[in-house]
Amino acid sequence: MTAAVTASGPRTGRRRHRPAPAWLLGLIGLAGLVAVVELVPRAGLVDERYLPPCSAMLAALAEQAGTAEFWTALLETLRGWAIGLAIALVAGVVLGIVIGSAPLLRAATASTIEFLRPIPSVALIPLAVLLFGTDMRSTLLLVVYASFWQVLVQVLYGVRDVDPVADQTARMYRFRPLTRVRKVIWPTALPYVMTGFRLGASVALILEITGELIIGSPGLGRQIAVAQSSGAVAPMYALVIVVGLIGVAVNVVARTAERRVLRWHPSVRTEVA
Amino acid sequence: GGGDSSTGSGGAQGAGGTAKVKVNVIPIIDVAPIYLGKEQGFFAEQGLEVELVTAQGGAAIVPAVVSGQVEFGFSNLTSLIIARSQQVPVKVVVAGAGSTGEQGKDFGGIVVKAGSPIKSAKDLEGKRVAVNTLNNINDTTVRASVRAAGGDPKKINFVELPFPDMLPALDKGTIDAAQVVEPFLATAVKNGDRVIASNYVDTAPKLTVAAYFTSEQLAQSNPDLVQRFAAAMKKSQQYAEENPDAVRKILPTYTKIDASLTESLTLPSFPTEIDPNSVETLTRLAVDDGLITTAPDGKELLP
Amino acid sequence: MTTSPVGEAAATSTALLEVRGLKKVYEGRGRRIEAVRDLTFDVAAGELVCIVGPSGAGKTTLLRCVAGLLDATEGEVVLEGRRVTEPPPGMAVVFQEYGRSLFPWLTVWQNVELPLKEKGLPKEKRRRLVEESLEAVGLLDAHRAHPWQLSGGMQQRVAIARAIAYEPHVLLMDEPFAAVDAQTRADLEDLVRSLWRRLGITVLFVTHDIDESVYLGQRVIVLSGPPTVVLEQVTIDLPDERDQLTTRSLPRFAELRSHVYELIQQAKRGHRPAGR
Amino acid sequence: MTTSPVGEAAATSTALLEVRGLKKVYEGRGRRIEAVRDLTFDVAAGELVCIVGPSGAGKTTLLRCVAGLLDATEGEVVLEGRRVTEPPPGMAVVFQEYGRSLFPWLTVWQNVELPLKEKGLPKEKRRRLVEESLEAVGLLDAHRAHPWQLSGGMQQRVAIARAIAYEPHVLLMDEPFAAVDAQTRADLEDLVRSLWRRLGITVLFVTHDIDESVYLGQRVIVLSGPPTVVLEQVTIDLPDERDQLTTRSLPRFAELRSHVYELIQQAKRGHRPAGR
Amino acid sequence: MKPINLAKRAVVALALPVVLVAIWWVATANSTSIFWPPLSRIVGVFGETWFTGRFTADVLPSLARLFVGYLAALALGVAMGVAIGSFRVLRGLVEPVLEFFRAIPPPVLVPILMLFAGIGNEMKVLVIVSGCLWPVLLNTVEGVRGLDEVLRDTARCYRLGPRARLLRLILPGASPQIAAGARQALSIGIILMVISEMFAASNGVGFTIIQFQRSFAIPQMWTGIIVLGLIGIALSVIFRMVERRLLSWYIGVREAHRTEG
Ligand SMILES: Nc1ncnc2c1ncn2[C@@H]1O[C@H](COP(=O)(O)OP(=O)(O)OP(=O)(O)O)[C@@H](O)[C@H]1O
Ligand SMILES: Nc1ncnc2c1ncn2[C@@H]1O[C@H](COP(=O)(O)OP(=O)(O)OP(=O)(O)O)[C@@H](O)[C@H]1O
Ligand SMILES: [Mg+2]
Ligand SMILES: [Mg+2]
Repeated sequence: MTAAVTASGPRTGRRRHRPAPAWLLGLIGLAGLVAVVELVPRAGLVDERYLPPCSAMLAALAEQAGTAEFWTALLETLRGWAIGLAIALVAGVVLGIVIGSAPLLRAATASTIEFLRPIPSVALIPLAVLLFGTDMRSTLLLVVYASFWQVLVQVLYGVRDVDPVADQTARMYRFRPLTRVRKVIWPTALPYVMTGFRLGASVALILEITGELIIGSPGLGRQIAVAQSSGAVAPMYALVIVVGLIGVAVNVVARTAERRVLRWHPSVRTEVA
Repeated sequence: GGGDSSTGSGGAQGAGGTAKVKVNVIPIIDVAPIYLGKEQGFFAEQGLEVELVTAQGGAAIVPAVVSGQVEFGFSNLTSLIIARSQQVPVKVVVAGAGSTGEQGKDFGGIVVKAGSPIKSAKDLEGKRVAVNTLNNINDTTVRASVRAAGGDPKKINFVELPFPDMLPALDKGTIDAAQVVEPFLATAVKNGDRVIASNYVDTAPKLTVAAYFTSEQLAQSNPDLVQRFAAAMKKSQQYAEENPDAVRKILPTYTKIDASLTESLTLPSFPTEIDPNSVETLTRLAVDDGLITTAPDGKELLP
Repeated sequence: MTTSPVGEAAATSTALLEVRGLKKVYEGRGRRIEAVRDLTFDVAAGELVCIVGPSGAGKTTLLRCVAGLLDATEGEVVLEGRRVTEPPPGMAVVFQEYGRSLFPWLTVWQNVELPLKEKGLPKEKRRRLVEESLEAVGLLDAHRAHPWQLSGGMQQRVAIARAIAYEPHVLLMDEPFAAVDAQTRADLEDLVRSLWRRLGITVLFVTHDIDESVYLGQRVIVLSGPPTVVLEQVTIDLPDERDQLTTRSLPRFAELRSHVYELIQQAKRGHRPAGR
Repeated sequence: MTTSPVGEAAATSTALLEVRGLKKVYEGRGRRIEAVRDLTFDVAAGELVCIVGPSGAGKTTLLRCVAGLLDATEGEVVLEGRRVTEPPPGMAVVFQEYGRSLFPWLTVWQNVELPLKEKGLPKEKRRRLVEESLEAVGLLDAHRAHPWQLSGGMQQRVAIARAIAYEPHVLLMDEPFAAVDAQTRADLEDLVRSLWRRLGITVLFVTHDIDESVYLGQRVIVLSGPPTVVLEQVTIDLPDERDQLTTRSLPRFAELRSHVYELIQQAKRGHRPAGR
Repeated sequence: MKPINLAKRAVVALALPVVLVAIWWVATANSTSIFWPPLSRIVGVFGETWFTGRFTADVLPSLARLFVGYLAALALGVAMGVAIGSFRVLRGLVEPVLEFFRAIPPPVLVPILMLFAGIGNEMKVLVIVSGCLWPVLLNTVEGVRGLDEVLRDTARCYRLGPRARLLRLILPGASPQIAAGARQALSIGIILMVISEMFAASNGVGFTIIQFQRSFAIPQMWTGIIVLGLIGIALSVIFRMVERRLLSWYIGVREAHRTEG
């Protein structure tokens, strides 16, 4: 019944050589992907015209990277994504904690949440455009709508995970509601929130791109749309690579943050120890 | 000073300065004239400062225009006919793009693989044919082609695929034929695919395919603006029609069409007037093919 | 005999805590356990009462009900004249599951300090209290560690430090010294007694160590096996001034000790007071 | 005196378990704790050795190293001539964190049965073993409950039942009776001794209860405070036939008991063997 | 006691939806915007839209694809998640690659999938899998990583074999978090069901909605959205029932110490 006394260390000393650092492994993995994407078209498994080899994509990427247009598009995308994600995160966490810690509220909102969650953002596009036209707010609406649910559900499950003894301790010492949230519920839910952040971040990115692509608000998505309708395959994939790399970067950030804020959690402490 | 193409500062036009208008377009060859017109200063002449916003299709463009978020939009005529028949208050302003009217030398057509047994539109019976949007201009015109070739259009299996994905699917054999437009048509030809019919040509001579439109509300509240836009647009269309090289040159500025392709592209025609005949044909086709139940009043739709 | 059972009706007006006909039935998924059948006793203000009973007798259940963390099936708990329905102010509990009651995301220091912050104590006073209590349990050195970096006994001492730093009026302790060595245990026993005498707090102390219950308490409540009732209340008539060596070697201590031991053995054999 | 410290070099060939120069340093984020400095001792096959030491001395750390769950910083653990790098077969451990070592998704019965299934025992034998061991700890009635429906002491007994049902050669127990009442504790002590005698297993038993260590063990290893070394190994020269009443009242028992107590007090005061 | 409880629960569950529907009804009652038709009109066309053959022709095929795709994603996500969560080197190797794919929007991903899987049902199922996978995978990885160390040590000590470790330790231990992922995946699955039907489809709820949208049959489009929402509610009810069964121990632990009543 006690908290961990020892970090179980299956990996601490037995393997005397240090395990390869995560970034190196990651690079090896990505190199593998590059190799596959290079070889599959070259080996003729798919037609080069429709899935060009990686080198061609990278060449197209290098070409685009020389244009100012690309960089403004990238910035637009990142800006819309960041704002949307931030709104969704804050709203998801706040509402998740409020709803999650009040069983009555939870029961009352359950069906509404389940009704709204599966409504695809694409179906909302006309409405978004109706409200905000083709500027970034339309896309923002879609981004927030889609990623909000991801965060919310994670937080709801995270709040449920609070250890009953810890919860009783908090009640015993008559913690104020806000303290309970900050010192008991929040840390417990944090691993779930981190996953929510990672899920929400990619969904937000996806919707940002999709929104730009369909609505035409400025950003990489619009560039992709242009490339698609121009039949420019390699430049299109070049842009997709950029989108994918944003995803990878977000994950690096999330993992770094996790090692800091979840030091105390078994998932981190057993690995760092 | 009508020659001043930069943003006309105070008093270039009598009507109280420059009006800003947003136009929602699709980044395809069809809208080259508006880019040209902007470049040539035709809009500035009319005291208009146009901002071109690209979008992927009607799902975003029609609501944007109807709600007044943008002043004008670009769309194919069938979509507008359908919208009108559902009481969506859209109003055509000026023609956008049209068929060249030359069989086999149009900007859109039905392609099959080189070795395909399909020789004519009639052979499409029972085959899978890709169009970019079901129940819209492309499948109705393909049906028209089939009818013209003496086939039964009901026997076609239409498959909806985005244009960029048609040629890979054709290659793979998941579809038998595809209705494509430029630049995919030129790509297909380059790949060795065969054009078996020009569906727009088969539908009507010099079919007007697409147009610029606005909302009824704007047309009523600011007819002058609409008028000026139409005037500038017509001049642009004319200019584009007369200067195909200028069209080819402007393409890379707003599309990513491969430079090696631009020369071999077949450009659409850029009519200045809407062919009422085309509208009537497309409306009839829409009704016949069950896209709409009641034909909209042509007067409401057309300027 | 040497014991003086306190009558059930002895609800004097000086009682701080009254437990009246407490019954708790756990129900859930095909299992119905009558953990506590009928408990009735009083605790006067400033009293130190120990509770002993066989494993699974319902001591923890009782403590949870007293703390207002668990609703009784029947009966009631009255503290200072008011019925307990939620944790009352000024009460601290050391849980049997000490490890789980520490917050792993906080350091030892923060764990002890947090309730004081909630009480609204000024910073300086908090610092002093935390330091003193950690010092008292011998963990000042480890104050920067996280609970999961500590041994079982150390964790338990952190939980104790947290409770005593809180300066409660009523202190509930559920086998608080189970995980510490004999010497530390003796020290902590003396710590609790000195705190109790100095601050005049009321203590309810659950333990399995019979010597400990006799050494610490003014009264020992012995519970029967489940379904649980009070088997006997043993008044500990040892001098108030106690210390490990002399008190434990008193003949009276041995008498009381063997009496309680006797009772526990009876309880384990299923003996119950007449009519229950 | 009555003790015979076993020399460090006494690595007889009959030793089942050899702990050689064991050192464990916990390192992590600005906190470096030398939990165990240098432990060297042997345990012969079929021996019952108790380990006592102040809270935080590193007993749990030692046990985890012996069990192959934790890698030592220096030194080694050799079991049956082979260096321990992962949990060896035929070993059972009762963890100090008994509550956390039970699978909450399994019932009591399933918890006890699972390791037997893994051992590949036939169904009938499993049933018998589970039943016997649950019976032995007095929990047969509760076999359908889940661990979190049990009291602390009951959970601990489930963990014990699981270990004894496993019929290990080597049994490691980390304060296994901390949460049970005095009578149950006595019963369980006798259970362990009878198992040990009947099956000839080797037992390493960590406890804080000095009486218990003397009553149970053939030898008591007393650890110093951290950084930990062996303070003394006390051979318990009581007759092998022990029972709660007579053995505990032997004068020799009292002697040994107070000697060990003395050592613990020394350890807590920071006393260390010369030169360490 | 029991019926009153039931009634109370029903009131709690229905209050908010009723209020929201009422607001919707009143707010759009006099709406002239064709994109915001009055709710009365939407309700009016609901029956004729969905109960004249569309239910079997569109809803059921969609649900079938969703079902297959969702279960496949669940199996794949849990399997990969357990592997990735258990082996740190594996995680280091594949995580960036997975993150890369995770960020690619379906409208871009689908064409690539079509290159390999054609345009039939397989493609649509694959699209659903490609979206549902991530929440399950990520949550499984984190659930496996966050397993209690004492439990893990217990399993090692008693030398549980790989099979028992998986079935008796890892999966149950991670199951609360896997459930969170599975819950997420459910609604994502519905969304991707719609998106997959934007490509090369000839039936399905999503296909129907998109057709309505394109042909400006706005009230009908709204009925489609309502259908999606109702599917969402229905599936979540089923999900909760399954979850309550499978996670009864977990819910028990959480409720064991809570004050009842
Ligand atoms: N959450 C629960 N659900 C069901 N039964 C429970 C629960 N908690 C406790 N019980 C049962 O209630 C009885 C009393 O438990 P309790 O924890 O109060 O005993 P205890 O006296 O504290 O025992 P110990 O000395 O072993 O800690 C036991 O039989 C136990 O199985
Ligand atoms: N995971 C860990 N990380 C860092 N330090 C640890 C860890 N586990 C134990 N320690 C430290 O190692 C020392 C010995 O701990 P250990 O748990 O072995 O003591 P113990 O003898 O079992 O004590 P107790 O009797 O209180 O259970 C303590 O100072 C503790 O703080
Ligand atoms: Mg208890
Ligand atoms: Mg320990």
